[in-house]
Amino acid sequence: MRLFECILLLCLIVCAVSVAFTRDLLTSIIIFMSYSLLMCLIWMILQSPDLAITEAAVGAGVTSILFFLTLKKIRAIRKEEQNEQEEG
Amino acid sequence: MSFVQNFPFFSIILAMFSGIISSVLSGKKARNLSLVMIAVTTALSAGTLLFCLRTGESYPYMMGHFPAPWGNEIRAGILEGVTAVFFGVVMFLAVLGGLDHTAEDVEENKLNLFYIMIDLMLSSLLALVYTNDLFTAYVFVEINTIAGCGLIMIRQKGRSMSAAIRYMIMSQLGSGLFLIGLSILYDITGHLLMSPAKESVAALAASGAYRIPMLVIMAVVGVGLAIKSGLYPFHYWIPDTYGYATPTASAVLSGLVSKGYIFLLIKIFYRVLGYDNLVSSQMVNVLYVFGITGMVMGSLHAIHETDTRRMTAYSSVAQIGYIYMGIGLGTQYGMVAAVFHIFTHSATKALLFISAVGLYEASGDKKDYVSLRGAGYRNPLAGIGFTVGSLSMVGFPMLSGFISKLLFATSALESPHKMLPTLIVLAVSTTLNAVYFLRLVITLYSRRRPEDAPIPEVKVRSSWHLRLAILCFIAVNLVLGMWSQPIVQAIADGLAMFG
Amino acid sequence: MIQHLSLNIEETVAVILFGVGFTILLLHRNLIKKIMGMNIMDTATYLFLASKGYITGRAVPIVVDGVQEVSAYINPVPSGLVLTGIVVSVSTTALMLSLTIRLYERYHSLDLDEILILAKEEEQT
Amino acid sequence: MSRRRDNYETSRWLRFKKWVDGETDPLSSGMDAIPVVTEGQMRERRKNLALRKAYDEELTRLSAEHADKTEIMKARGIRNFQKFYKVMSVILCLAIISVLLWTIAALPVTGGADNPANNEVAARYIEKGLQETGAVNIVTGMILDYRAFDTFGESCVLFIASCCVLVLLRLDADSKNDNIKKMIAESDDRHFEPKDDIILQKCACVLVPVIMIFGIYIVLNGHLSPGGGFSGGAVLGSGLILYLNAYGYKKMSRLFTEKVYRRTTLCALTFYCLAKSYSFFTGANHLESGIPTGTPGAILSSGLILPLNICVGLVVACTMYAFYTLFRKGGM
Repeated sequence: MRLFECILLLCLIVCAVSVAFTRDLLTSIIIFMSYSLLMCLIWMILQSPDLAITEAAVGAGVTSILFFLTLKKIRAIRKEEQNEQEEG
Repeated sequence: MSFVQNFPFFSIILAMFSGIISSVLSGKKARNLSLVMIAVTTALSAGTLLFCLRTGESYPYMMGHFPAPWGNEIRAGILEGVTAVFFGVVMFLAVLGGLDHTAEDVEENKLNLFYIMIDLMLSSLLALVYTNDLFTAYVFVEINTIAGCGLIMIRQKGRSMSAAIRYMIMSQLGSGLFLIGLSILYDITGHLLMSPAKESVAALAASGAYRIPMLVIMAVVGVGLAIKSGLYPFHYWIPDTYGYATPTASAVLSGLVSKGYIFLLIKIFYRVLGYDNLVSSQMVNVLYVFGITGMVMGSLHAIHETDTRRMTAYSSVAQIGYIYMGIGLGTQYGMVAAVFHIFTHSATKALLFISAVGLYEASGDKKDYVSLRGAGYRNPLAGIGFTVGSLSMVGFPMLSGFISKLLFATSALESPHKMLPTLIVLAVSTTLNAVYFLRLVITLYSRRRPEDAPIPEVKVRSSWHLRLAILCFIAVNLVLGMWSQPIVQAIADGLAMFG
Repeated sequence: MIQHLSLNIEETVAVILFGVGFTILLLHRNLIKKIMGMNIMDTATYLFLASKGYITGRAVPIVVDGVQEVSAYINPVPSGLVLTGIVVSVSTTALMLSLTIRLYERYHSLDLDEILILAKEEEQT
Repeated sequence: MSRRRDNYETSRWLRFKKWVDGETDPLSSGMDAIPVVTEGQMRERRKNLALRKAYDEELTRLSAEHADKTEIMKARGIRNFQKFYKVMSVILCLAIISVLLWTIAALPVTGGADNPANNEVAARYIEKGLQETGAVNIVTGMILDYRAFDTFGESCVLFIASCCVLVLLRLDADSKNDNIKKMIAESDDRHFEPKDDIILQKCACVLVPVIMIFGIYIVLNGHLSPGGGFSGGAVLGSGLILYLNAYGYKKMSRLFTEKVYRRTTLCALTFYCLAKSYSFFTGANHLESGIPTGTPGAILSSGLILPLNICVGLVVACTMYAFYTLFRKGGM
């Protein structure tokens, strides 16, 4: 169990650092989502199921959805701008 | 338990409740509700203050059925009462003075949201003033931050939105540091309420255990709240934030929000970490150095500015430097001076921001020096208000700024090592203040030149709320300047109760 | 020191994550990355706090079969605090993301430095 | 008799006077006029920025291909600045980490039963929590009864954040401004995706009821099992979002409009506020609250905790859904 926990914690650090250094935003959002899921497992190990449920619903669920939406919105704006440029 | 003792709790809950109700009201009704609520809250705080003055001691108030180490708790005393009354008055006048501009800057069907933010801002300020629990403080610091961000970006111009996101980023850094300090403190004491935590901290300090964590807690909490209140090296968000928000928001943010954090910091120093521990660990000297650097650098930046609102904002950086210098002096008297300067600065800065509104009205909404030339003739009351505020900042006798400078100087005499630098920096900073404030005052009262841009040379009468607000702010400044003795006494008594 | 750190492995990791998150929030130029950094910093603090309540070999603080011994359960306080904290962090995330969208609509950029320059230029017109 | 100064134009007095009049800046001499930037120039600049970005990307690609990248790097000052940024960030990161590591090396070991954090406070929550709050889940009992003021503050944080998002992203249909109308038309991003996707609809048909029931279960059993108002509300909110994605706004508007959102939030928060005020008031004045705690373990037990959980659940579900729709199209 202890070993499993150590592996999870190591994965957390890897995820956090790779969020900082990934170029593509979509990739980094997905990495961030997996970061939240790992955190959720760690909270299960730390005997706090309340936190695990909340993290799964909020961190991995709602927060990621909001990030995806923002990205989608930004891409839509970018697309519109390109269309305008092509027309003009 | 007498009924008056419930008043702090009532004022916090009332402010929150009116915020919640405002979400379904129309803009005008929300505005009226907000004004009434602020007035009632101030009256309740005044009741608390009178009660504490009469009994002469502070009392804890349980939030729930469980006593101190288990349940939440708030605590009311003289200093809390004075601060709450003062915050209420400044908030009321700031909202009153900016009414017209708020209606202009905010879209009509979002007006009620603006007043929700004002209401929750007041409730969080009151909670920060009264709270006796560290985690409650964290939660209300967050409310304060988000409400502040809302107040900035409600004027949906590009500049104010970029200022808002910058403010948010800096505040989040501050909150993160504050929270990690809190976690370490919880780890070594096991308490979140201030009074039991203080006992544990005192026991730890006596036994010499956990010396490193204590030092880090002091540093991290201090830096976190300093970032949030805009102490000099962390001040980059201030000019944009104060300069481009709607006038009410500028007055509230510069006058109250940063002061709320400083009050919390003082409270944590006294109630949890122990001021003696701070002095012996040299933490105060760090704050002192930051403070005096801020005093000089803020004024230098202010001279550099051509936009009057940004200039006023940079002068805030300098004034916050004064407050941290007072905290950093490491004496009881220095702390009294710092608390008095909190009041001085919030009254004066709010006066400056609000009366500047009248001047812009008379100058075609331009904010640079050239357009403001002669504005003092076009809107006489606003000109007088701005002049009084400037003189108070410079330290003219009879006004509040003079008293706080006097207090700083006398308290500097008590600490032998810091006396000379303090006095020198005070003198330099006062001169710099005089340079940029009096320059603006001269501009206001100099005749226009023919080559200036054409602005109708008519007298502008501001609406009655703006005039009333300016008059009241001038009165508050005069009261602080001329009847300072009882207030200083109350602050000293209140600080004695803090420990 | 190293030995102590290996015993405190959760805190060690939490502190490393805090540093990473803090740095991303302060110094990364992309706004979305900044917001992610803020989230990482917050969760790191929560991990730190939650590991303070953990006690080896004890169970979840939900009363089973009427057992109410202190020696049976872990410390419930940090869990409660973290629960409150998560709400705060999701609120600020939503707020900052919506600000990002509005800024992108206006300036077509996610780079904060660039946005600040563009905003300044726009003001001067 | 004083010497006549013929260089009055450059004298200090004139410069001082000019500065007093607000014409020049004493610290940066020579800047006397503010450059005027028109909308066209703005656009030009934006384009330039975009071009520069493209150029930068090109450079990176090139530099990856060529071995002598240092020369290309040196040509661009901005590159150096970015490098400086990166170096700074790594240094800062390491500094913070080392200071905090130094701290935690001095802290008590994780998992120890005798740590200072496990003191009489936690002991009382565990030993008497069941009797005093009636909640089997001690964490829920703690946040909704012992430390209820924090939790009330927390729901206010959520409330005010949703207000801020409303300010930023809500586009009002009855606005007179044409610009905003255009934005509303543009922001409906469902133009870009397939409508009425049959696979999604069938999946949602199965999943949404399950998700909803699970969310309601978490909310209602907050005092008995892990979970509570917040996590349950988030699950409910994601169920609503899935339904919206599968069936579109039209069907959703029968069930959930902005009016419903406002009223639900208002009622839930008002009830929360009043209930907690009552409990704080009676607690502080040492009055009996008169709210029965019921038999521990039953669904209808633990006094105010169950209704409060329901309130929080409603607020959170509505807020999450509102965040989604506001981000998506600026309205409900």
